[in-house]
Amino acid sequence: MTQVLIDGLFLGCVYALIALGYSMVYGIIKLLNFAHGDIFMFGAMIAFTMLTAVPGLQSAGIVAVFGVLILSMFLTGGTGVLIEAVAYKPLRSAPRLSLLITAVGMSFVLEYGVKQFWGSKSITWPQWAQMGAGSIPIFDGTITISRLVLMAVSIALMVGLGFYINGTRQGRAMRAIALDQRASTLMGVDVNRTISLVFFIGSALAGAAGVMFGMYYGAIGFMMGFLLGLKAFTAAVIGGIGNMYGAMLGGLTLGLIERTTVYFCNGDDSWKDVVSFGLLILFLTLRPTGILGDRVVERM
Amino acid sequence: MSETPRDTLLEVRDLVLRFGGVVAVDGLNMSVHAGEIVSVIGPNGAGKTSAFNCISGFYRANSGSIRFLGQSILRRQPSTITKMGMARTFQNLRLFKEMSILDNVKTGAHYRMKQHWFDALLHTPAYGKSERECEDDARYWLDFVGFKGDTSMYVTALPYGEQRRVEIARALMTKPRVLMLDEPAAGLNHSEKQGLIELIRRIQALGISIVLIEHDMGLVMDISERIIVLNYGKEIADGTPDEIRNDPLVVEAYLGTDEDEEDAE
Amino acid sequence: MTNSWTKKALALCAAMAAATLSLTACGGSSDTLKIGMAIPTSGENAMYGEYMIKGAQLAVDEINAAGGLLGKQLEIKTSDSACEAGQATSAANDLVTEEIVVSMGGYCSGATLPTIDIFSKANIPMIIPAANSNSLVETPRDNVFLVNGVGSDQAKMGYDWTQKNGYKSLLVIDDKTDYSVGVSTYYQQFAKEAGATIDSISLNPKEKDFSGQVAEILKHDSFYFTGYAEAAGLLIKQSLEAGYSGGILVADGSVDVLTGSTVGQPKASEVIYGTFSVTPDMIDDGGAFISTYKAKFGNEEPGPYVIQTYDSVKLWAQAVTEAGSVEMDAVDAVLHKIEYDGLTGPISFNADGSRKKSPFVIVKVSEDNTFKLFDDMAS
Amino acid sequence: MASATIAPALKQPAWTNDRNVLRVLAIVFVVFVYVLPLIDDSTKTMDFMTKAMIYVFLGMGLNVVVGYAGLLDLGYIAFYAIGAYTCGILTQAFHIPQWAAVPGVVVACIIAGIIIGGPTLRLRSDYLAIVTLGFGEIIRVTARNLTIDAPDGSPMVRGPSGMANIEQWSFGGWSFTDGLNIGGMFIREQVIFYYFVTTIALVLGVFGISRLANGRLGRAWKAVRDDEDAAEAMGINTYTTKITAYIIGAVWAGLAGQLSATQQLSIAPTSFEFLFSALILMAVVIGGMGSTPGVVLGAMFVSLVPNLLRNYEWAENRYLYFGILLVVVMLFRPKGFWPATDILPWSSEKIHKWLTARKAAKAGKDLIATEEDTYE
Repeated sequence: MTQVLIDGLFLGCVYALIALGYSMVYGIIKLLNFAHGDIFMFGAMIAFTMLTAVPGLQSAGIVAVFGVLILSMFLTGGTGVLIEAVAYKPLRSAPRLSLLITAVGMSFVLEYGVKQFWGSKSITWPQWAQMGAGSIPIFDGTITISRLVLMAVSIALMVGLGFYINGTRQGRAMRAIALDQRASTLMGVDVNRTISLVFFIGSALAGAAGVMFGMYYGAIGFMMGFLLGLKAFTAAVIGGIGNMYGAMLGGLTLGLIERTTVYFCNGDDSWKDVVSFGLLILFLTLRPTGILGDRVVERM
Repeated sequence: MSETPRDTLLEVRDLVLRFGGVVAVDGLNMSVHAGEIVSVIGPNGAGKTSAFNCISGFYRANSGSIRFLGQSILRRQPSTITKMGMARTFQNLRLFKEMSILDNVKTGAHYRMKQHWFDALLHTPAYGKSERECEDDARYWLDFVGFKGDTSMYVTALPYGEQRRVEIARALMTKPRVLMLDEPAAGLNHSEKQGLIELIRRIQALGISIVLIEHDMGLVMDISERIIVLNYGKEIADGTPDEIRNDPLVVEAYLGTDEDEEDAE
Repeated sequence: MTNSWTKKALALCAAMAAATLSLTACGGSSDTLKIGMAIPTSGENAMYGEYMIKGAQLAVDEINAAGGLLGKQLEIKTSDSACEAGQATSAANDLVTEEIVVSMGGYCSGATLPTIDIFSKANIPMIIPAANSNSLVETPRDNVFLVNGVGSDQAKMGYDWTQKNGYKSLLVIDDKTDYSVGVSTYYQQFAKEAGATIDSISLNPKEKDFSGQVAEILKHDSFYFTGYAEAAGLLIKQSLEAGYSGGILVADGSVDVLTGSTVGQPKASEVIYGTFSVTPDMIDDGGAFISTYKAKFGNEEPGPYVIQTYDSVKLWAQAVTEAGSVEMDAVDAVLHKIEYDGLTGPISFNADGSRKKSPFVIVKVSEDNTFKLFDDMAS
Repeated sequence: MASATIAPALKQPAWTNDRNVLRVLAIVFVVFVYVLPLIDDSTKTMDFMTKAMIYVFLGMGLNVVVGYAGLLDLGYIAFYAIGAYTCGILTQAFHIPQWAAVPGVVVACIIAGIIIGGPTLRLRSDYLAIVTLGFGEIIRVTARNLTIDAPDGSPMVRGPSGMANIEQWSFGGWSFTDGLNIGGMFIREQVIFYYFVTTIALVLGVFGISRLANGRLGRAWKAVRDDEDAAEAMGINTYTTKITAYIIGAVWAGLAGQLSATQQLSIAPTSFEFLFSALILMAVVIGGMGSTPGVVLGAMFVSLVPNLLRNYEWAENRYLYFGILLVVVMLFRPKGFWPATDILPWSSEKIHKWLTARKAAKAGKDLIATEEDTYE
């Protein structure tokens, strides 16, 4: 049974990392960034290209892999900022509907743009860049070192983000904009720069999740962002959209729930997605602000 | 007029509304009688619009009672309250931007139109009749409020004053017994204000009682039969314009220390 | 005023009608015999579509070089089915309008099924090189012929292999696609008839994390995965990581370089077996075929279903020469009785159009991740 | 300034009145659509046009939800799937003709619309978008795993293989497959089906929905879309208005699903991906949200263009171009190609003025328009 928990926690970490991006972007400009799942996939693609294109990287082993992880986080972050500047900023005052539809358009552009360059077939992560397969037994389950390392990295990223948001000046600016954009401008907060910063951080985290996903599972494809993005959004909503710790909690909860459903249908995971989306609809109707989200009174 | 002038249509008892820690409305008591023009005044943040939104069903009051035509409307949907005969306009002019002026006003008649979706689909006689009636009604009220332009234009094409009149016409389309106007004079120039006063009088002549939230003292003193003054969510005065003009409490609430008279104009 | 307007509008329509009429008049029947192929050229399965076109092109070039068929040259017309029913019916109707005389397409069974009705109504015989789900031959039609072995033959071969290796508790995993569920149901049938214990689960090919399935695999001493290569690689890799050491068998959908490369060498070439129909390198004069293939398409290995499509074109050509015309009924009659010795072995058809004795063999992943012949289970 | 004889007011020629031009375009479109099979009834044209008409029907249904009521629905294809499966199951399990299955499809879609719309329509539009997306995925996964046997035991719904041999439309013994003989001309099944779908798409889809939109309900939808609070204050119960829009959208999609199931005579779960919900949404958005001619053109564009270019090399990544088109439209022309607020995407009056100005400039000599310059 512990194996199910370990698998759940690992999957939860991947969901949480992506969900953070959703929550941050939603918190600040109330936009559901449909393209966020695809930014996760884009991060994996960039890292893959770097790993295969740069000759001699193989010799550097693990150090190179983490170097590529950091670099692709920056590049994916940059892509996120670019997308925000090109597609979302001009529409900031437009009605909600057009902003959402642009996000759907951007997710198509990312998915089928990547398909154009990286092809439609599944791509195998270079062997040497995949984490070692050694494993440590815990109770009656086993956890491979690679999962342990990846979970440690994701938790470190999440905790780091927590300090950043609550501790630093830009963090405070982000929280201010989330509450009232116009008031923050009056207080001298450069709204555009901060929003770009939020997109940068959100996309960088999704990029990290993408690289880790490639490292562990060893296969990436142009469509992997769609389903995982949807699941990550479900996690963000369950935890409390707009709330950082909510995204983390939501991610872990969803990961565990999915793994336990599969365990109880003994391995048959055809109904797993139905359970996750059922959960999403349940939360959105009964408690739209999620577990940690505070009930916000909608003023006229 | 069916009701005697003194018949109370709307009665608010100890209304309390809280947003988290902030008490917006603190035990408000007020009433509106048939065919009467009542103004609600008070400094900014006195809770006028909050009370207004409570009465029209947009906010859920924490406690107290609101009775309209003898029924409690505390927990009712705004659309039900409108059907019962209480229409309202908005402080910052909320017309339907992507609809023509005529359609804007026609939506006012939505709840009383005898037209099902299959009537529209099959263009049955009922459809034709109800549309014609609704259109005539709309044109009547547009004419009533003095709108002369082309009604097929979009509302955004109109100057501010005209848009105000269309919003009032739209509210009148719902055949209200009580019409609540939220700062109708805001942003109007002097001549438009005179037109507004004359319009409000004509509306009252139809037997519709009017509740007015307004900052323009001149207009308030000129037109209201009764004035209720709010401060920090409580009513501190309720009487005729003359009583209010000299009530020390009101002067102090508005102007703070003792100022000379003409400031109050 | 308006009635003058309606007159003007109708005049405009008449003019437009005349214009388009002249356009379509120039169609006419050209002098080539057109072979239609409704196959995926977009989406995840685009690669398999391209392999099938190459196989057909090889056969067509050979026939044209030898003077064509009934005095006419052959020409291939393709239309994208994208493995989806809606697109497939559009592709079929597109090809019917192109006046094709035979349909040589069909990779995904789900997309091929609705095209059968369209081609039959247009009196066009269908020789399907790849799609092999039993639902294709369920409603009896005499113009449908499956060159690729039907699910039951492959499942039988898979079951024989498990018995040969003495595996006791069996597991079959499908990926909820039409073809893979077909093979899985037959596999379970053979196992139950023989009284063996067998469980069956499925996975979602879009998913990447199969820890649920791996937990089930660990409870069995062998598993047979009937889905496509993308999921096969991940499933095998994760079960090996979890310490699984039992038998690993994949169906022909996963017999692809991707399976081995995802699992990674040297592990892949030790443990992964597959059931597959014959490939060029397995047949005796295969070398010649492979060299002509490489000469034409650059030195890439001939992928899956190349020789099945090659055989289909050659088979059809022989049937047409025997029948003396491309007429559907004549060609069907010949095809039902035909005994053709193709690259994929002797080809003859049952009454319902499925292939009689379809040769499946056991293949194994080699060092370069391609599947090589391991055991033809002849013994 | 010397008083020059001012030309009598130039009488506007009839073609500059936008509403007339629109009426003419509508007549041209309807006549073209009905005359087409006489011109070219090849299987390719018939198939492409029938699919285009089904898309028009779907587009008009979604137009109610997105265009008029302003509710972003990203799982619209789910009702299309419910319509297809319901008609398939009803006709095969109870052996009833297709037309008898129509009420069943309508009821199934109403129930589905209420189940999904009910609890979620109180949410803000972006939550609703995600819930409908989730619902679409739930229906897709359920369709893939659904296995139902007919009462007589033979497999009917076979999970991933969907359903086969769906019954064609038949009215009292005569079915489309028998074809029709009119004045010596034999009309084959595909053409009859094309006329059948076109008539439904035009009558129920185009004219039906635009009539609904001009009636009382349509105004309520638009009011709710423009400003929910103001609509509520005008006595419009926004909740029931949104639910009605959602249910009408669902029923229209269900009927379109039945039409497409009877066109293909089989149903496969792979045709109900999120991609197709996005395609219909694109048709409405690119055409013009809330504008009937815009949605009709948008739907035809989204379904005909990929079909006509299906064999070109670069057609393979058409969805990349659709994605880019969507973003560009939202940035530069958010109201779409044919905005709902205009009668025509161009202003005939401006064209007329431009033409007269050019003509006058070319004439050059006499700036004062003389008598003969006035137009008929």
